[in-house]
Amino acid sequence: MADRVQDDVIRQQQETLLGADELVLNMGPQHPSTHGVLRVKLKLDGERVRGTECVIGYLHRGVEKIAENRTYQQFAPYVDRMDYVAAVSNGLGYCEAVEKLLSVEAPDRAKVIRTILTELQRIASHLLWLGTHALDIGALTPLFYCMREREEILKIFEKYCGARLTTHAFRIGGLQYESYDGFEQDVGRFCNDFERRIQEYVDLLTGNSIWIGRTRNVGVLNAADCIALGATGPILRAAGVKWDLRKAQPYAAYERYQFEIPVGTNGDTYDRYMVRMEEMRQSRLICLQAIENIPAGAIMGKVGKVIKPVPGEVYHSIEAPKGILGYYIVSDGTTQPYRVRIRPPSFVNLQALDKMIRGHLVADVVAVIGTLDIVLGEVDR
Amino acid sequence: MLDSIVFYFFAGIAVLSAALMVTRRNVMHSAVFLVTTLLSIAGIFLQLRAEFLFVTQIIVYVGGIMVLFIFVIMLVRLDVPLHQMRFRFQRLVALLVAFALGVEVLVILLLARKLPGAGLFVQSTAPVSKLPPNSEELSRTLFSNYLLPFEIASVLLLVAMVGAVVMAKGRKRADES
Amino acid sequence: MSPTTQAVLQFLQAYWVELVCGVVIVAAVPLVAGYAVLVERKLMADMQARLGPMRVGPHGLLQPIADAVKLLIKEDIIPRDADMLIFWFAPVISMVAALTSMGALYFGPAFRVANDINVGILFVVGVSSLGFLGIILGGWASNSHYSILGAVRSTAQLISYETAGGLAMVSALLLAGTFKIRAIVEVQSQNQVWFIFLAPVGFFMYLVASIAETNRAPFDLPEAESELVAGYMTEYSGFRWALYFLGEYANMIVVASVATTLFLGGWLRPFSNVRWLSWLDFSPVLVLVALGVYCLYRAGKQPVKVQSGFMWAVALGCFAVAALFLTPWIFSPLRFALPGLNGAFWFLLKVSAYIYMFMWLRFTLPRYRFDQLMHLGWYILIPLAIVNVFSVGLALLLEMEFGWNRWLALIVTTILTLGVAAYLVHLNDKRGAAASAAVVASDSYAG
Amino acid sequence: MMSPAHYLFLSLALFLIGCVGVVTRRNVIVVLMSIELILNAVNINLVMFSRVFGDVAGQVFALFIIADAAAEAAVGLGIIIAFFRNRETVMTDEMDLLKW
Repeated sequence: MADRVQDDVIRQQQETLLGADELVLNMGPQHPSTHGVLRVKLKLDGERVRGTECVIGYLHRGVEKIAENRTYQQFAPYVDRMDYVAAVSNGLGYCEAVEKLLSVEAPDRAKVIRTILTELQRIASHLLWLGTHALDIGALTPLFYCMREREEILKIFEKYCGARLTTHAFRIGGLQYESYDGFEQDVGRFCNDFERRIQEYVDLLTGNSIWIGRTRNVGVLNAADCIALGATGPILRAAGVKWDLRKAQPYAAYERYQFEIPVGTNGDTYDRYMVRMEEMRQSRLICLQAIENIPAGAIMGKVGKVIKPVPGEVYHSIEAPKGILGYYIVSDGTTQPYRVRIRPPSFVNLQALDKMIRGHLVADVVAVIGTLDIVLGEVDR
Repeated sequence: MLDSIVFYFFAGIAVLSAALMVTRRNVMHSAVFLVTTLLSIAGIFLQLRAEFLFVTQIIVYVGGIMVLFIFVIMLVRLDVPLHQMRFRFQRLVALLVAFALGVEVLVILLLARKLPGAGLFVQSTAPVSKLPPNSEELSRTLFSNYLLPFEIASVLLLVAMVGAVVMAKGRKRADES
Repeated sequence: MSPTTQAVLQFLQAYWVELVCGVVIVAAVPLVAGYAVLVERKLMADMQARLGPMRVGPHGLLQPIADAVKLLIKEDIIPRDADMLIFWFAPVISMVAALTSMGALYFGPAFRVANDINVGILFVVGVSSLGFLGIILGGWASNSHYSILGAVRSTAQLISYETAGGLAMVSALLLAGTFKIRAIVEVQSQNQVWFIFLAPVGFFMYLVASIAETNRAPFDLPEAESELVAGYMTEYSGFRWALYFLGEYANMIVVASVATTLFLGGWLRPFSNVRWLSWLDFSPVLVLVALGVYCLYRAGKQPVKVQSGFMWAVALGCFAVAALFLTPWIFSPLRFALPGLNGAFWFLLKVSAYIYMFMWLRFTLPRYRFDQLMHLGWYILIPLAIVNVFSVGLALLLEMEFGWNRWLALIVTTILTLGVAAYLVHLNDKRGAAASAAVVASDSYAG
Repeated sequence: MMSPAHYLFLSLALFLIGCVGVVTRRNVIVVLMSIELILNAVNINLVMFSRVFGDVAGQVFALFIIADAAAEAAVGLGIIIAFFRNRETVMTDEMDLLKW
């Protein structure tokens, strides 16, 4: 292995455009397209990328360590700050993990509302991804259309729990808030509009030859590589692996609803784009099915004011918008977790960056960072 | 009056920046000063009522050749020339040779009795208003009397293009072919 | 009176029109460029379902002035290792080149600086292309990797697309048979047809090449804000940055004017030879009055008194200019100014339409990648431009030597060119498929 | 126009400066640029005499020289790039091998 790396280095040195040293370009931590404070060191030969090195940790806040000094309820708002564009999904994963540790289950009504909100959050997360990804590739307009639709979702969140971004929408054991009057109508109206709106993005991008040229065969990651690198979510599905925890290990209320898992074939940037677009459509369908019939009943399960799980450990993972989000919680029988380990999808997916852009051009770097759909709050935690 | 102002203006800039071009150590500065020289020479062409050459000078020399030079200077990314002018001796020799050459040409010019130009065989210069339209006249001559040289020049450019591509492209990388 | 003063006076007497026009251009272009930015932002906002600048003045009408003031008083930062001389000088080159090239343009039959020079259109193109030197040198002098990448991209782009653009222009020049700007428009007037209809392929290629030459999206790779931060302008700030910006917009005006002159009939009114459409000569007045009335309508709706006052002022300004346009009709001794005024109106209208096209494309299309840009330039545009020159020449030959109808000849040859274009695109698609199968494409600078 | 002498002296000056550049500078790129300067000095003479004699042939020759200069620059810079790729230098006194 070491030999191969060394050979690689030597060959890279021989290959450079004019035999001069490689140009080392420091992309980030303050760069318009690294989506936060990611820093990528690029070794360039002309414009061709010969190697990359990711430098992360600029946003490290020690979320996992904080968990050890907070009670189970107190820690719940912290997970919202990881993937702050998909806070609801983070909360769902954490609440379900603790519920699993406590061996309680949320009531049906809570589960359905959780599902609706999580799917809306998936749409919102994908919309933000689509807008910024398109902006990275140079299409200015989709961003504003995406923001317009995302605004509608955020308004629903705001009406529901008072917060737009870091919602802390769920509680351990169920929900704190009953759904507000007109919740179903709001979601239904959004879903009905959204079908037409998504067509606008399709018109702007899907058939555009520049868009296809910029995304097709760029950042290819095949199924074997995905599995080897642990890449999950749309990246894995775009490579043709039909793996979605909502189907594979149903949680919340997903087993009640009909939906498809979109998969791609090549595992390139265009396929990931198509997969995410289709996921938005499927999420819309799930929401529509769910608001048809929200079961009545309690919204909070049998959980006491003081959460004190028996000593033990639990791992629970959900399909967050960006991939598999896992919580591993160890309890020592006190009110505070002994250890919380989080498996954030962005962090794991970011590993694939080097594999995906080696040999491509500088312009593809931003396209690939965009298509990975990373959030630095989650990468650095 | 206007004529002489224009001439001295352009000639002054041309000579000054040519001298700076040769003496600047930074290659990019040299290139910039050469651009200035070429532009002022274009001005001289205009003053001589050679409009087409004036534009050709700007488009081909400044817009083409000099851009190529600057491109290459950027590509070869030299650090500041460390031991430029290692042989002071050489500079001396060069100045001597140039001086000798200058004196030689001057003597030849002066031998042609009085100041040059006055001693040359000169028909009376046509006034500006009587000149035929420059680009029409030039193209007529170029495509009638000088058609063969024109074609040869185009072949020369083709050869140069192929040669430059072959030179600059280098060996094909083994793993990419 | 000393001889020097006399000479100066003589000079002024001979060239006062040119001087006045030159001063007007130098004074007006920054203002026009500033408002072009505002128009662009407003258009972008409209296409993106938002409002755009609204704060400074009614509907943001004073935004450009606020921007200019901000840029002027901003701290001037020069990187420590920058090459001072070139760093200072480069933005000036950009701006000066664009302004100088306007000197040879005709904005209407009367408004010009240089009297119809023999090589007019070549001068405009040649001098405006010097602006690239400013970009290249500025990128190099900044001593930053982003800047130098932007500069290198800019060089390669310039060399590729100047060629294509120049060859596209040749098709119109063949039809006109002259380099003189005034004469080109007069030929279009005599032929009673704009060259865009005679050489549509040439016009389209010039459109593409001129977008690339002015570094506008989708060819804005030298600045590519999402990849190279701001490309060659990364290290620039304050007024030096503003000079680059002005240079870019001035350059847009230049290429739009060249396209208008060559392909869109210059200052000619649409159907300038059709008698019963002569009422179109009143359209400047009509447009201005309509604009003024609209401003009055909006003035009532302004939330702040100052803003509605400003709207009133704009409306009155419109009416005043309309009255100015109307005076020659009423007051016959001023009739001679009429062609000049109307010509300028139509010319500027066409230029605006052309620039609108630029903006529209910018908001719609993603950005090309560098190798794709080179492929488009070298594998499609340049071969097609050469074929286009041949086919226009062939059409002229058929007309002059074999007595074909001009329209028939041009339609036949245009179809020929389009066939070649289709073949080139097909070839390129095939090459693209083959290249992407190998994933790693060939060296992008090999050209 | 001015008298021919003015142009002759201008072109002589540029020519000599170019010669000095060719001989003294070690950087091949600057040497190439000096050669361009020499060619331009010649062009001034050609155009001036074309104007003096009222014969456009001089300008035609100047045109050919510009074409030639373009060809020369392209090939010369190509050689420089090839050389730089192998030796990482563009200094004349380090170009001391015909082949390696």
